[in-house]
Amino acid sequence: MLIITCPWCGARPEVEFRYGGEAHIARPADPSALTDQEWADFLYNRTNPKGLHAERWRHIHGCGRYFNALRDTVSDFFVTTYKAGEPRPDIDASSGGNP
Amino acid sequence: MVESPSMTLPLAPARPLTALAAASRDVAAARLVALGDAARLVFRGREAAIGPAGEAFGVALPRESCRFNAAGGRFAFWLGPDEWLLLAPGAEAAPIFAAIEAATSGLPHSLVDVSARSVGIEIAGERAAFVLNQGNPLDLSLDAFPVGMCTRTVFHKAEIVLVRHAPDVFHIDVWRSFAPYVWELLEDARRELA
Amino acid sequence: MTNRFRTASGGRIDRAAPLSFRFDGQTYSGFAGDTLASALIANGVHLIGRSFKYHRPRGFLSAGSDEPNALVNVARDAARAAPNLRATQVELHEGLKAQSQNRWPSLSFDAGAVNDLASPFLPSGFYYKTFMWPAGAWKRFYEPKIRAMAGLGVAPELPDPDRYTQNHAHCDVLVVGAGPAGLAAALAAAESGAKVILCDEQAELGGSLLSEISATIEGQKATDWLAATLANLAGRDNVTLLPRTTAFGYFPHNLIALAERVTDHLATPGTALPRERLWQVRAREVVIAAGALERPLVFPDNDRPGVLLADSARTYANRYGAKVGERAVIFTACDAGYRAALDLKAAGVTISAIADLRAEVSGELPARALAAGIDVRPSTVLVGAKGRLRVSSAQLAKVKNGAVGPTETIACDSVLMSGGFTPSVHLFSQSRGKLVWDGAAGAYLPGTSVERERSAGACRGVHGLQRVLEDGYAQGEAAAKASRDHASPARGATPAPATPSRAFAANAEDLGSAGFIGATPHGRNPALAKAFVDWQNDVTSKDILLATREGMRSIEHVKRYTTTGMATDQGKTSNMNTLGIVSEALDTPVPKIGLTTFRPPFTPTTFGIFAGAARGDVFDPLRKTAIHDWAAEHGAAFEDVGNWKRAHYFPRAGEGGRMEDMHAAVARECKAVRASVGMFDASTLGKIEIVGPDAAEFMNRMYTNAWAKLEPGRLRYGVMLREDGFVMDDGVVGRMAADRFHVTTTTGGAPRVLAHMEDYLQTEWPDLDVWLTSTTEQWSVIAVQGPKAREVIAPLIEGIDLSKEAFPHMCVREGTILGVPTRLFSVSFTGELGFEINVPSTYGRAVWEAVYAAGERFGITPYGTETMHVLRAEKGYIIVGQETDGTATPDDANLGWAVGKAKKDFVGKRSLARDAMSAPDRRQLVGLKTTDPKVVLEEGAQIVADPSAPVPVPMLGFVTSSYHSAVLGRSIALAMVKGGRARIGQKLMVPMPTHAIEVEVVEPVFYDPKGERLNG
Amino acid sequence: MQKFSGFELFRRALGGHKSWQPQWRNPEPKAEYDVIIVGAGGHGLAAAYYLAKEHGITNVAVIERGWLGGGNTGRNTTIVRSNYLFDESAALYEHAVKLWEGLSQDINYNVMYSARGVLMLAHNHHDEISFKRHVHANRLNGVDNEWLTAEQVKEFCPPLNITSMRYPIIGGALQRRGGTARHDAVAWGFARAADSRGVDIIQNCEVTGIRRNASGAVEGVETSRGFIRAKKVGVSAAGHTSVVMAMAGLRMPLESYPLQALVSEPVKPAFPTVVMSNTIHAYISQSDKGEMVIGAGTDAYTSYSQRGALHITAHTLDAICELVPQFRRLRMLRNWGGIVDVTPDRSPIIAKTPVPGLYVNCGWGTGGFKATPGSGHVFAHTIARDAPHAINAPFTLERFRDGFLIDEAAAAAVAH
Repeated sequence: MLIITCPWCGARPEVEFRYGGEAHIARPADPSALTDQEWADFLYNRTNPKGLHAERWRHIHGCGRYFNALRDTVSDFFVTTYKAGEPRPDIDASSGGNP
Repeated sequence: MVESPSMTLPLAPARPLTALAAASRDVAAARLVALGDAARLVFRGREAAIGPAGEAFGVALPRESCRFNAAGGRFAFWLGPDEWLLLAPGAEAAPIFAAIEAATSGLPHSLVDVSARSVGIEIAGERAAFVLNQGNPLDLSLDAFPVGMCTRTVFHKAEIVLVRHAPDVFHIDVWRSFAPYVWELLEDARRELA
Repeated sequence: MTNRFRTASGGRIDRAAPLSFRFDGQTYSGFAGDTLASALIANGVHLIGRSFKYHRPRGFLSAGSDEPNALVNVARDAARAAPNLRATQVELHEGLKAQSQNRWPSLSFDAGAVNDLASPFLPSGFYYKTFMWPAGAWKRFYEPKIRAMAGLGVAPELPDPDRYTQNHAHCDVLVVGAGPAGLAAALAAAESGAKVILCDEQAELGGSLLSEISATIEGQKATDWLAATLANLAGRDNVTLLPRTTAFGYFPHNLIALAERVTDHLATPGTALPRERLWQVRAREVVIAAGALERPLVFPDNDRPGVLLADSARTYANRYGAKVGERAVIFTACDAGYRAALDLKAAGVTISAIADLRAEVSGELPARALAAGIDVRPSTVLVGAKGRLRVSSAQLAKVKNGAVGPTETIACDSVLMSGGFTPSVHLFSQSRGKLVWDGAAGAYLPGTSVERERSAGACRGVHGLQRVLEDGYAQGEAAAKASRDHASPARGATPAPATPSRAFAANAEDLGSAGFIGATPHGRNPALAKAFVDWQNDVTSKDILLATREGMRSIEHVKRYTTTGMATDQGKTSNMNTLGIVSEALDTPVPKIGLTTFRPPFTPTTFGIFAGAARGDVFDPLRKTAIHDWAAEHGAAFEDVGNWKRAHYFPRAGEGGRMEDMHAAVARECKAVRASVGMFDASTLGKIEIVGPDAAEFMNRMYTNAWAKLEPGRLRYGVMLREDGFVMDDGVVGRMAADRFHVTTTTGGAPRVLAHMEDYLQTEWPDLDVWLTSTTEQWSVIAVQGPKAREVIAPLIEGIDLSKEAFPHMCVREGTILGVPTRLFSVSFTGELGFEINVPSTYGRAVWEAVYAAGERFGITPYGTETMHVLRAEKGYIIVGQETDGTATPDDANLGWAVGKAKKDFVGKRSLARDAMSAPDRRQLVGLKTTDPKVVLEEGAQIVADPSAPVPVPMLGFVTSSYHSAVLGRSIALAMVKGGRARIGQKLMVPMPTHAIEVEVVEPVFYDPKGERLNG
Repeated sequence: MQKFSGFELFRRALGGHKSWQPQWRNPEPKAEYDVIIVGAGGHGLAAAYYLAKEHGITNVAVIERGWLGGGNTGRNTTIVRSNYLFDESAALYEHAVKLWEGLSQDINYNVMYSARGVLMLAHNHHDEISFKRHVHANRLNGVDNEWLTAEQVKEFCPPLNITSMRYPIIGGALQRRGGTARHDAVAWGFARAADSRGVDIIQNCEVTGIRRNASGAVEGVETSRGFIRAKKVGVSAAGHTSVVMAMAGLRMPLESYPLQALVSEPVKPAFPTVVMSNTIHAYISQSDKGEMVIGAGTDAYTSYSQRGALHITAHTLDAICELVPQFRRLRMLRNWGGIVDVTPDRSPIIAKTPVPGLYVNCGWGTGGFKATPGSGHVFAHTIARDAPHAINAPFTLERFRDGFLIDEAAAAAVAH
């Protein structure tokens, strides 16, 4: 059970959260303008990196907020968490596991 | 507890924990009490509405995460950055609802009466935290979960709102259909206590 | 019986508290403080089990949790039988009953031992090479034989009546292991004010100190220091001591799982306490002080009962006052053999000889052995041992330049061996720390930490009591400091301290790090000698050599091919020797071979503690509506729908007092609704209150329908799609005010829909001024349906004009019912005039009863979900999840009308534009009528054009819902059929295993197709 | 290849088993191969075997980062069945089951295919309709599967608790030809059989890049042991597929999740079949060694850590103890995790890719073991002919663009 630092509630156990998949995949403003391939990229294609992953979590059994996290998918350690709408922090995995 | 507003109606209210509470064993180290009816409102809103809503309710809405304010027997629990649970034990929801709506008219917000959605349970005694920790993974030491803290969290497979009123006094607010499940598991956790 | 092999005095057993116990039906006696193993040894019993494959007689190998042989079944009663318990860990209590395993008919005469004779033909992996002919014989013949042979104990056959609980705990410093290092660590952390948990798998805290008779610490006897230290720790509020508690798993972010055995050691445990407790400890810092495990030596016949680890024999003597025999031969590669020899000699055991693998024997312990007159033989190996059920002699031989000389046989009743000590790095490895090979220590040691953890003492290669204590203290102090510096355990580790912070005066023998890894030379015909590496799984050094010969070069391949290290001790005694043998065979240094992964649990862990209290009615939340109890009191049968129990139907006593079956009850209920009026508890429907100035805009984006023009006071049926264009949920939505919607969802879909909405609102459209609040449990929903519905409720309602004109179909009004505030919907899922009365749940039952009373004069009939399903199917109303299956578009489900074509966008719209979504052969919702009206199709049955077509038979679709309609007097069905709407009027077939049923494709509305009854 | 048989075993026993040769070689990589398979799991080794056997392509290397069979092949719970709903899936998995049935003899390695039955439990009406839909569709597709009443479930698997539980069992779907196989033997057997036909299995060799020529076609792979040339590269890398495909510049419709499994201590035969419950999320069978082999769904978040959370294991075991309450006193012996690559529709991708010469076999999610021989067989066909076999033709990458999904999960798992 991971410890996840909710930007509002602080460090809380994983069972209070719901994973939300890869972050920073904004819904296109005008989906009808997209080709099928572009739409499929949005719907289905994922980076799925081995290493640092920007991902969404929701503190569903807490404050209810969606937020984003940078997590190393090899160690499962979080590098940082940040509020939805904020840009991905410019750090890499080697900066260590200190949120 | 407090007199129920139901007494003014011709119909009898029914609550999910009545039978379980009646059959419950008294354990001094972790007493269990089914709390009485209360007005419960969920307030959500943009910044401008927050102050007036608290004023109308009579309790300022706390801005600090996971904390509650109390005044005049009423409570405002922070549940999220734009979400508060307003609790007025023994009160009717309708006049409170009207008062807050009047105070926040024209300001973007949402107010919903959820008085019947959940029920309250008090668990009190020196082993209360031990009993809660059998189904709840939070650190319930006073450093990590001080008096005055409240939060949504889990108890086994149910969602609850957990509140600490005193070092040995916790309240749980739980949706009514989950209440027997939570109660029975609290009872199970108390079995080893004298 | 007498304890013939008890020492005269000493040990930590309570000689004033004799206990009686049974093993394999025979009664023995022991003392409080004994384990089953020590008590049996005191009674001279060494034959304790049979091995897995060859059924060889086996005795005790160790005195701890690494024991591979001494597995027994312990049963308080028939329902409380636990197989495979280690006798070395089973605490004796009065009346304990234990049985040996894996033998028939008896432990001393076991028919399965024929395998031992056949062992030349059963090398590792033999089963991969044979049993292949004839094809099919594996399943019918060979596998059942092998399965019957395999397995050790017998699984319990009755449900376990005992309770298991779970506890979440937090601390600053968790110390795993209460030997000298762990005690010192706990002491240091506790003294600095940290909140400490100290756990140890044994019944008593103290670890190796419990076996000390001569060591001193701070001028006291080690055991006295132990008692004082434990008293010190126990007296502190900030310390929790957990004996009988195994740290079995290290999970991410410093979550350590502990298994506490609460009652197994009690003669009469009572019912208040759980049998075992799972502790999930979130520690800011962890100190692993797990000690080291003694390694066996791999020599021929090393599995005879009576051959055991030297330090374990010392523990039996010193701690339990039990002598492993009268005459012992010792085979050692380190000083542990000498220490054991001296202590056993002091206990009255004759030490016939010490064979030392090393050529150079020097140091204090060997010197004391020589001084004590013990026959010490350097450069000597054991090349065999005799004695089938108990060792009777050992064969010794000199080794010179690798050559084994002539053998000498020495009579004995026990052989003690020591290959040195392997640091117990299991938990460190589980924490994902990298192990580093230390050539000097001849061991893998903890390298860089990943978690906030540090090792202390023997488990990181520190030896010598004084250094171990000092290391433990330093690590404990550093852990406490680190726990103050960092708030969250979800971060990486800080380095271990280099220098001790406190000096301990301790006097004890230092065994150093000497030892041997691999198989010792024996010079015998390798085909005939069996030198065991993994006792329980019967893996010999030959098997490992065979694996390497067959190309298994990775240690994982060797392990899996031979099964070495895969027994219930998970390689605690075998892993290092396997590595040594592979290293030699491949002529590759040990660190190049690699290491198998250490996986949780450290020792086998009871399923019950993982399940905890989750069983029966509290396995999952059992949700009941406010009206549930009324339904139960009125005889309802219930069905599970998600977490909810819903009234399925209400059987009544029919003629002759017989209860109706479901079909009779449902037929009656359906007719009542169509003819007069029925009532239904719809409270489980999900409800969401959507409030805010942008509520309508949000609805527009989330649902396929258009909402802007829906007037307050009106209802609309809404359809929600996933972004991939498939139907996700549906429900009736009421507009309560310009900025307030009362949304309903399916019963099972409620949490999913709310989460889906929150996702879009929070992450895609945070600018919208709208908020979502679940009101599922706020409202009880009482559906009153049927031509008399209005007449039933009219007398109860105040503040709402119920006239047809003022309150037509699909409207919502607020008023009161018997004084209770209500949101009254004019809505129908039956096709009849209908209302849904929403009242606060607290009054759900009272209002239900009032409506029931008011409806009595119309014969109002409560009905359940089955009748609801029939009635809606007669009208062709779909149920999401039954007609749709996650692959249906709105058009597939005849809901094209609900899609706002003019809307520029809504969730799922773009996906509907893909080719596949408008393919001509998509399955579409249709009705089916069987040619024979009495035949009710099976739900899930497939639909074909030609049932006699060869396999694979082309399928056109399937039956989604099928019922007998009492009102129509015939069967009806809904189905999804390829190009279904164009097939209306066609005859198709529904093939069953024995016959095919002819059906006609029809419009999916069977009753009142014009909808005239909706308005009453 | 030395023949494996009871006679050979007997004969060589007389020589102390000294004359057994390595089951596969440990070759140095050649400079060039006709085909390189990335990943020496069951699927990759099977593809290499069938390339050699069925298509005569023997200049093949299987390149493996670690040791062969060390990924999901050696970590799964070994369930084999083919009672899938959709025609496309049924054809694919049934193809595999037919190969399983003769596999030991075909590759001369006892893979212990044990058709002891796979029983899927229904706990509610929704399960019942769903399973019956499967049963009917399977029958018409020539796949065995039958509906059992609750009483028949109990009769077929007596240890099961069917009544005194939170979600009583109301019936089940049984595929009698389903069962289990010995996972390591599958990897080793295919490795040995492929090796004997000339395939080089190169272990401890990590692919670090995919080299493409000016026109974009594959030229070979960069590895930790140097560049290896090949005009055709088949990626069969399971949880690491996204990582390998990214080397060719492709973003995949995949996410990699931890999947946990566990075994109990071995006990005498006490559980006769394979039982799965999707409703309470657990499955269980007993290995030939006597261990109860238990698994459940994936953990919640993507990860390459090869381990999962304690609470997931706890929920798996609370479900098992609910189904078989007498097993509460059994003990967990070993708990481990794998990395499973999951597609949006929970069906695999076995296909050509937009990169000429690059082929991919992935997305098996939690159920790839059962398909091992069939998957390898059609993947070999796809590589050899540069065109899919009829059986894997629907399992393209393009289906996600065009919407022709094969959504087994949606069809089975939507509750109402």
